[in-house]
Amino acid sequence: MIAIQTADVDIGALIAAAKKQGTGAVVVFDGVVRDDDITEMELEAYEEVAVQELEKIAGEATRQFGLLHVDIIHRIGRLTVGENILIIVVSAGHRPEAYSGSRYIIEEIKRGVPIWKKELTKDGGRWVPGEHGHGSGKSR
Amino acid sequence: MIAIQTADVDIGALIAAAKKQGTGAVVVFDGVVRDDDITEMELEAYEEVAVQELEKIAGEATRQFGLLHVDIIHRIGRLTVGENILIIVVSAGHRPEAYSGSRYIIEEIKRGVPIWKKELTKDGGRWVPGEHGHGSGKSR
Amino acid sequence: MTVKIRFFARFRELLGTDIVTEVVPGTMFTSLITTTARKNPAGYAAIFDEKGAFHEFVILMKNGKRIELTDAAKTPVVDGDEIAVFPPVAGG
Amino acid sequence: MTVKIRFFARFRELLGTDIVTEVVPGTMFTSLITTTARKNPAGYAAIFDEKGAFHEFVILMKNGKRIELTDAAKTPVVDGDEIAVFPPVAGG
Repeated sequence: MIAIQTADVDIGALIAAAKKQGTGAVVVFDGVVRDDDITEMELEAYEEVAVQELEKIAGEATRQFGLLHVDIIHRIGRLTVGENILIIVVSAGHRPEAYSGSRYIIEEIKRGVPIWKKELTKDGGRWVPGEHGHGSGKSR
Repeated sequence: MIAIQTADVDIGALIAAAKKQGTGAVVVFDGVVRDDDITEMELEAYEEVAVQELEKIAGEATRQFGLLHVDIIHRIGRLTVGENILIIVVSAGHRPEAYSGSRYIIEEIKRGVPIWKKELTKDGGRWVPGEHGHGSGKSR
Repeated sequence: MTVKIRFFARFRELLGTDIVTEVVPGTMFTSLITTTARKNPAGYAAIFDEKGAFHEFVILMKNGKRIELTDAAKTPVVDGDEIAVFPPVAGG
Repeated sequence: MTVKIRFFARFRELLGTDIVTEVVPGTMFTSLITTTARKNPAGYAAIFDEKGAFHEFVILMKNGKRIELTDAAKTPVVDGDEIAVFPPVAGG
């Protein structure tokens, strides 16, 4: 399941569904709204392009690390501290592939998927600067 | 929660509980009984020592990677294909620490915690050889 | 002919989004965005520098495909194009 | 005086476990395990080589603390000790 959505997901159910034949390891990454003196976070995406990019990243991770299953759910809209922002679930035969595949996916998302975050504070808000000066996967 | 037990756990509930103040990333490792032509797997532990070792590993991971929360649940007894063997849940402020802390914990468990696995097959069974020729953390 | 301009994040806050606009054939990418951004000085300054060139961090897309900043001045827009203009991404 | 011997995994299958045994004061670690393992040739062969030395992969513990194989012949057991003997670990 690759999705950009406002709704949260049931991570336990995703893990159960990720246990395809041959699975020996499942790795979950759950990115959470951190309490950096903010009240809430507002997330925005260029949805059609973002979903395409996530699908491309999932496909590349599957090929490169021999993953058996990949879920990427990136939430948008308004989220409070502690809420899930991004959930990545991968399964593989063995742990090195599962860890590496999961890490590859999050780094690629940070690098090139058109999603933006605004931290809302008591005084207003600030857009979170990207970790990469440029950032849309199309020019890779 | 550090435990050696026969019962399974609710990973979703562990993730929710791992979101301590300051958490920006949760990483879950779920080791699963793989379908290597086996019927079931039988796990055995030197329980008192294994729990001590897991606690030591959790403490060391917390210090080394600044983790905010660590759960390690290692199951024993008889498990079927697809069942959870080992669940590691860690939280941290940022993803590099969460991934590295999680990986450190699994590698240390493989290296030195007195737990053994026997794969039960149609023809009998075979003890799974350890990944490390020696293996109990005490001599580190 | 009409094209749609989508700004995101900070650019959207300053300039709005999903702006459907009439353009004459032969209009280039850069000039379309320049004209549109001029409606709000802060929006213009967010995207262009004092010489009128794109800030190097600005990302442009045409129908979901990246357009290099250096190509934008000589890339024409055509009827039905969806143009996207946004700051560096920060997902995850 | 009594001590308890715990074998694990393959060693347990061959020799049993939680073996509470009477020992005379001054009994060394190695001789206690040797005597106990002799009850089953396959169990003995799993732990000791043909010269009667521990296989290098064998792990020994006394009250939850690792004992080096090279120290075991000169380490006495005392009343109430829990001795553990096991093959390489394979958890996770």
